[in-house]
Amino acid sequence: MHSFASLTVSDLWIERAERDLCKGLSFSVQSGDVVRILGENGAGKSSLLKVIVGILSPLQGQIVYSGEDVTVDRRFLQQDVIYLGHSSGIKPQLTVIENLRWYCPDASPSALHEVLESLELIDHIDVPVKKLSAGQARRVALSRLWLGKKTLWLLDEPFASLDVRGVELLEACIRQHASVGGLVLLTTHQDLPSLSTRDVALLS
Amino acid sequence: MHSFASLTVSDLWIERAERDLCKGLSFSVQSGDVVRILGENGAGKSSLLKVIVGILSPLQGQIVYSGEDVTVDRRFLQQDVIYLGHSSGIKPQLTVIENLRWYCPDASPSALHEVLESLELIDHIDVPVKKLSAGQARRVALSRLWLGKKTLWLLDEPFASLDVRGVELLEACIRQHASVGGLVLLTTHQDLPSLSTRDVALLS
Amino acid sequence: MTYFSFVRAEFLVLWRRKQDVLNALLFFVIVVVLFPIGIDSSSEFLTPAASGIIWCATVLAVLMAVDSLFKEDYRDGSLEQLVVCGLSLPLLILLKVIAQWLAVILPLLVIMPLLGEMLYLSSASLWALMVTLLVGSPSLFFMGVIGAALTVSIKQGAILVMLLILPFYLPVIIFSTLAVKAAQAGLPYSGFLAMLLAMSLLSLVLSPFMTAIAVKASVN
Amino acid sequence: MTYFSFVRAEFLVLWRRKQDVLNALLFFVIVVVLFPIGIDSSSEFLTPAASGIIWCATVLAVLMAVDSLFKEDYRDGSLEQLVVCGLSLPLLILLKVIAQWLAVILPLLVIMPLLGEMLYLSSASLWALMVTLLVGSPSLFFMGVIGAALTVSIKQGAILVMLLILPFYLPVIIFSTLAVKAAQAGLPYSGFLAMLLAMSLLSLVLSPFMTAIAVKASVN
Amino acid sequence: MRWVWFHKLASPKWFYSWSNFWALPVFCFGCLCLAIGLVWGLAFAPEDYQQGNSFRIIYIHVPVAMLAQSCYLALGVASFVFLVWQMKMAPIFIKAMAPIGAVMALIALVSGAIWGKPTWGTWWVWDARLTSVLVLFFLYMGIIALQSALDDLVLANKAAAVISVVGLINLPIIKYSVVLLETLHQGPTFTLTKKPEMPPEMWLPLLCAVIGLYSFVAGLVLWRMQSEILMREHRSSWVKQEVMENGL
Amino acid sequence: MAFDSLSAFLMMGKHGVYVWSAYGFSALALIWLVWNTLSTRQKTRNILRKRFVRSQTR
Ligand code: HEM
Ligand SMILES: Nc1ncnc2c1ncn2[C@@H]1O[C@H](COP(=O)(O)OP(=O)(O)OP(=O)(O)O)[C@@H](O)[C@H]1O
Ligand SMILES: Nc1ncnc2c1ncn2[C@@H]1O[C@H](COP(=O)(O)OP(=O)(O)OP(=O)(O)O)[C@@H](O)[C@H]1O
Ligand SMILES: [Mg+2]
Ligand SMILES: [Mg+2]
Repeated sequence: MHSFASLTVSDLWIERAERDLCKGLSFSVQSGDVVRILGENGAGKSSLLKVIVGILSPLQGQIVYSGEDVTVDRRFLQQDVIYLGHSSGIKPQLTVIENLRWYCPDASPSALHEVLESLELIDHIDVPVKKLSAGQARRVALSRLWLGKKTLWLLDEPFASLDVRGVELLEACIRQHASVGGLVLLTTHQDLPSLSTRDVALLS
Repeated sequence: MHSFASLTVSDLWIERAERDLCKGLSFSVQSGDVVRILGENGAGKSSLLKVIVGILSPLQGQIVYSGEDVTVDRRFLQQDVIYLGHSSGIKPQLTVIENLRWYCPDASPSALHEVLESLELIDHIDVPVKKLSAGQARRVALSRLWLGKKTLWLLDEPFASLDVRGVELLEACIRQHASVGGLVLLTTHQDLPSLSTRDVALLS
Repeated sequence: MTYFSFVRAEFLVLWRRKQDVLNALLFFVIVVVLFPIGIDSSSEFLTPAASGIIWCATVLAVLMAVDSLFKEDYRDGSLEQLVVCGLSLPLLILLKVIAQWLAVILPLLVIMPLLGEMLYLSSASLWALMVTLLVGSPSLFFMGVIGAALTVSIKQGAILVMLLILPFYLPVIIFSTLAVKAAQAGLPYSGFLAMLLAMSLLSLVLSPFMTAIAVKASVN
Repeated sequence: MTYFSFVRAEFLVLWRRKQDVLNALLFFVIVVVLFPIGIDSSSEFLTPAASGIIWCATVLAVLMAVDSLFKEDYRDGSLEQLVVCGLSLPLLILLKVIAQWLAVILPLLVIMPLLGEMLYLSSASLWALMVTLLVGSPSLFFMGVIGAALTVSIKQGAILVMLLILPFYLPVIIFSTLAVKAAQAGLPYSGFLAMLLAMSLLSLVLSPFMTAIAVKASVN
Repeated sequence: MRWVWFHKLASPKWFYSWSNFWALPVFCFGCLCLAIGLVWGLAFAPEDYQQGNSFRIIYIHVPVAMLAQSCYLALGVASFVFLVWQMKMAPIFIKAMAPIGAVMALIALVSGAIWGKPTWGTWWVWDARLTSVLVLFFLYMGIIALQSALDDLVLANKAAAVISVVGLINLPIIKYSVVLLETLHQGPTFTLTKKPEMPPEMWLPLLCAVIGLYSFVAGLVLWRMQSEILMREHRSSWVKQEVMENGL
Repeated sequence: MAFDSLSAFLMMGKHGVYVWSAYGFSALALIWLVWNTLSTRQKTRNILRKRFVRSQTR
C-alpha cells in the first residue's frame, strides 16, 4: 500500500534543439491513475518524462509532487520514483541477478527468484545481460518494477521489444501497482485499450 | 519490378551462448511473400536474420538464394539485400540527408525529398540524427526501404518506436514492395493481421 | 539502490573486467619499456629519467582509465539512473572514483620495484617514487573525472579529456619528479610530498561536486 | 552504398569532427611537452631524446585514433551494414584507414618543425624525423586497425588494442630512431627508410584482409 | 540600491543596449591608445643599451602577456559566478572571452619566442614564465574545444564554467610549480609598490599600450557578447525588433 | 625620434627581422580577431533575419 501521492504539472514549456515542446501543458494525476502520454514521433513524450524526473530542466512551468514544489530541486520526487528511459539502465557486463541486486539490494533472494521465474529469465540468471536478446534485456530492466517499492513510475515505451506474454505480464503489473495506490505515467505507441485510466495528448 | 527471387533455408541449426536455436528449421519463400518470423523473446528471431544475411554462421544447414547456394559465401545474397537490425546502422553525427546520401548515393535529390516529406522528416533534414527522437531516428533508418532497389528485405522489429502513422506508412511500403516482386522477412511482436502472407514460427 | 549496493556493483563490474585491470598494468609496463628501446638504454640516461618516465606513463594510464569511467554508464543508461536515484550524486562519484583508484594504482605499486630495477633506479629513490605515487595519484583521478564527466556525451572523447586535463597534471608531475630527484640527491623531500598531499585533498573535496554538476548537465 | 558514397561519408564524419583533428594535434603536443617538464629540460637531455619522444607520442596518438576507428560504427550498427552491403570489405577498410591517416598524420607533419625547435633538434635530424614519420606511420595505422577490429566488441578496448599492437610497433620505433640518430651523426640513413617503407607496404597489402576477417568475427 | 547595476547586467536586453552604446567608443579608444603606445615605443623610445632595438618587442609582448593572464582571471571569475548564482550572462561572457584569451596567449608565445632568438640565442627555453603561458594556451584551447564539441547549449555552458573554475584554482599551483624549474625570464616591470627601473620614456609608451590593449579587448568582448546574446535570446521580441529594424 | 632615417627605422639596427616579424604576427592575429568578431556579428544578424522572415511568411 502506498500513501497518497499526486503529481501536478502546470504551464510546462520545454526547449529542445531550439524548438518548443509541450507549450504550456498542464495536467494533474494522483494515486491509482495510469496515465498514457500520447503523441507522434518527436512530439516530446520522452522529453516530458525526462523533465519530470529531473534529467532535463524545463524552460518554464511548475512541477508539484505530493504537495511539494519540486520544480527547482527534484530530490523529493526522486526518492520515490522509478524511471525507465529508452535505454534501460542495465549494465551489460553484469549478470541478470547482479543487475537486480544492484537496483534492489533489499529484495530477498526468494523474491528475486520469484520475479525472474515469472519473467522467464530464471534460466539466464547468471548470463551477462549483453548476451541476452533485446526482449530479454528489456525484461531485466523491467523486473525492478516488481521489486522496487516506489510510488511513481515513469516508463518510456516499456512495451518495446516485449513479446505477447511479456506485454501481458507488464500490463498486469502496472494495473496491480495502480490498484495499491501507485501512480504510473507511460508512453507507448501500441494500442492497449484496457490499460490506462487517462490519456494526456501532446500536440506537435 | 524485381526479377524472380527465392530464399530457401533447410535444416538450420544455430548455436548461441551454448544453446541451440532454430533446431532444424526449414522454410522456403519467394517473390511476393511477406513472411513474419514469430517467436518468444529469446527464441532466435534476430539470430536467424543475422545468419541469413551472413553476420553469423550457422552450426549446420543450407541457405539457397535464387538458386545459388550461399551457405558458405554470402556475397551473392548480400548484393541484393537490405538488412535492418535492432540497431539501425545510422551515423548519429551525420544529418538526416547525409545519412541517406551515404546509403543511397544514386537517389535523385527530388526522390530523397519526396521520401523525407512523406516520412515527416523534412523539417529535420539538416539535423544530426543524435538530436532526433527515437521514432524519428528509426524513420531515418527505414527510409532506405523507399529508396533502395534491393529485392530481399530482412527487417528486425521495424515497427519498434514508430507511431501509428509511421506503422501505416511502413506497412504500405512493405505491401507495395511485395506486390512488385520483392521478398520481405520480418520479425515483430505487434499484431498486424493484414501484413504478412505467411508466418514462420520459432519454438524455444 | 543504496550506497552499499552501488559500491558492490562497482566492484563487481571491476571484477568482471579484471582482465582490463591487468591490461592497464601491461599497457603501463609497455609504455615504460618504450623509452629504453626508443630512446636510449644506458643507465646514464635511464637513472635520472626513470621517475619522469614512470610518472608520464602513470598519467597516461590514469587518463585512459578515467576516460572510460562514465562512458559506459552513460551509454547503457545507468548514469541517468544514478542522477535520478535520489542518493547524493557527489558521494556516489566519490565512491566510484575510489574504487577505480584502488583497481588501477594498487597493482601499479606492486610492480613498481620491478620497473625500478629495469630503469636502474636506486632503492632510496624507488621508495620516494612509490610514496609520491601513493600520495599524488588520487589528485590525478579526482581531476581526471571532472574532464571525463564533461565529455561523457561525446563519442570520441578520450583525446578531449586528455587535452582538458593534462595541463592540470603538470604540477603533480613536477612535484613528484622533484621529490624523487631530491631523494636521489639525498635531500629531504617531505615538502614536495606535503604539496602533493594538499593537492590530493583539495581535489578530493572539490572534485565530486564539480563532477556532479558535469554529470547532471551531461545526461539529457 | 557505393565506394564513393562510403568515402564521402567517411570524410563528412571527419569534417564534422574537425575539432577532433585539432584536439589530436594538441594532445600530441601536450604529450611531447610532458617530457621536458616531467623529466629534464636541458638540451643535453632533449636533443638526443627528441626523436624518441616524438615517436612515442606519435605512437600513442595513432593508437588513440585507430582504437576509435570502428568503435562507433560498431555501436550504431553501421559496421554490420558494411559487412552485409555486398562491397569488398577489405577495400572499404583500406579506404577508411587512408582517410584516417590523412586526418591524423598530415597536421602532425605540419607542426613538426615547431616541436623540433622546442626539443632543440637540429634541422638535419628534423628532416630525417619527418621523413621517417611519413614513411613509417602508415605501418602504424595498418597494424593498428587489426587490433582495433579484434577488440571492437569489447567495451573498454583501448587498452587492449594498445597491448596487442604495441609489440608490433617496436621495430618501427627502433628503425626510425636509428635513422634519426644516423642523420644526427651525419651518416646515411636510407637503409632504415627502406626498411620502414617495406614494412608500410607489407602491412598495407596484408592488413585489410586480416582486418576484414576480424571485423566479420566481431559483429554478431 | 547599490546592487541595481549588477542585476541590470544580468538582464540580456539591458546589457545589449548598454553594450551597444559602449562597445564602439571603448574599442576606438583602445585602438587609439594602442597605436600611440606602439608608434611611440617603436619610433621614439630610446634604444636599450643591452638589447639594442630588439627590446622594442616589449611594447607588444608585455601588454599581450598581461592580457592573456587577465582574460583567464576574468573567465574564471565569471565561471564561478555562473556556477554559484546561475547568472545568465556569465556563459555568454565565457564564450566570448575564451578565443580572445587564446589569441593573446598565442601572440605572447610567438612574440616572446621571436624576442628570445636575439637575446637568449634560442626560440624556446623551458622556463617558468614561458611554460606557464604555454599551459595557459592549452587551457584556453581546452575550453574552446570543449565548447565546440558540445552542441547542447546547457551542457556547453556548464562544462566550460566547470573547467575554467577548476583552472582558476589550479593556475596558481601551476605557476608555483613551474617556478621550481630554472628561469631565464626577467621579473615584473610594473609593481604597485615600486617605481619601474626603466626610464619613463621607455615605460610610458608601454603603459599606454597596456591600457590601449585592455580597452581594445573590452570592446571586442562586448561585440562578441552581443552576437551571442542575439543568438541565445532569438525567441524574445526585442531581438526580433533589433535585428529587423536596426541595420548593422 | 630614435632613428635617423626611414631605412634605419626599418632595419632596427640588426634586429629588424625580429621586431617586424613579431609585430607583423601580432598585427595579423589582432586583425583576425577583429574581423572574426565583426563577421560573426554580421552573420548572426543575417541568420536571425532570415529566420524571422521565414517565420513571418509562413
Ligand atoms: C615564448 C616566450 C615568452 C613568453 C611566453 C613570455 C611571457 C611573458 C609573461 C607571461 C610576462 C608577464 C606579463 C605581466 O603580467 O607583466 C612577460 C613579461 C615580460 N617579458 Fe616575456 N615571455 C617570453 C619571452 C621573453 C623574452 C625572450 C624576453 C626578453 C629577453 C622577454 C621579456 C619580457 C619583459 C621585459 C617582460 C616585462 C616584465 C614585466 O613587466 O612583468 N620575454 N613575458
Ligand atoms: N538529445 C537531443 N538533443 C536535442 N534535441 C532532441 C534530443 N532528443 C530529442 N530532441 C528533439 O526533441 C523533440 C522531442 O523528442 P522526444 O524524444 O521527446 O520525442 P518523443 O515524443 O519521445 O518521440 P518518440 O515517439 O519518437 O520517442 C524531437 O523533435 C527532437 O528533435
Ligand atoms: N550477442 C550474443 N551473444 C551470445 N548469445 C546471445 C547474443 N544475443 C543473443 N544471444 C542468445 O541467443 C538467444 C536468441 O537471441 P535472439 O536475439 O536471436 O532472440 P530474439 O528471438 O531476437 O528475441 P527478441 O524478441 O527478444 O529480440 C537468446 O536466448 C540469447 O541468450
Ligand atoms: Mg521517445
Ligand atoms: Mg531480436
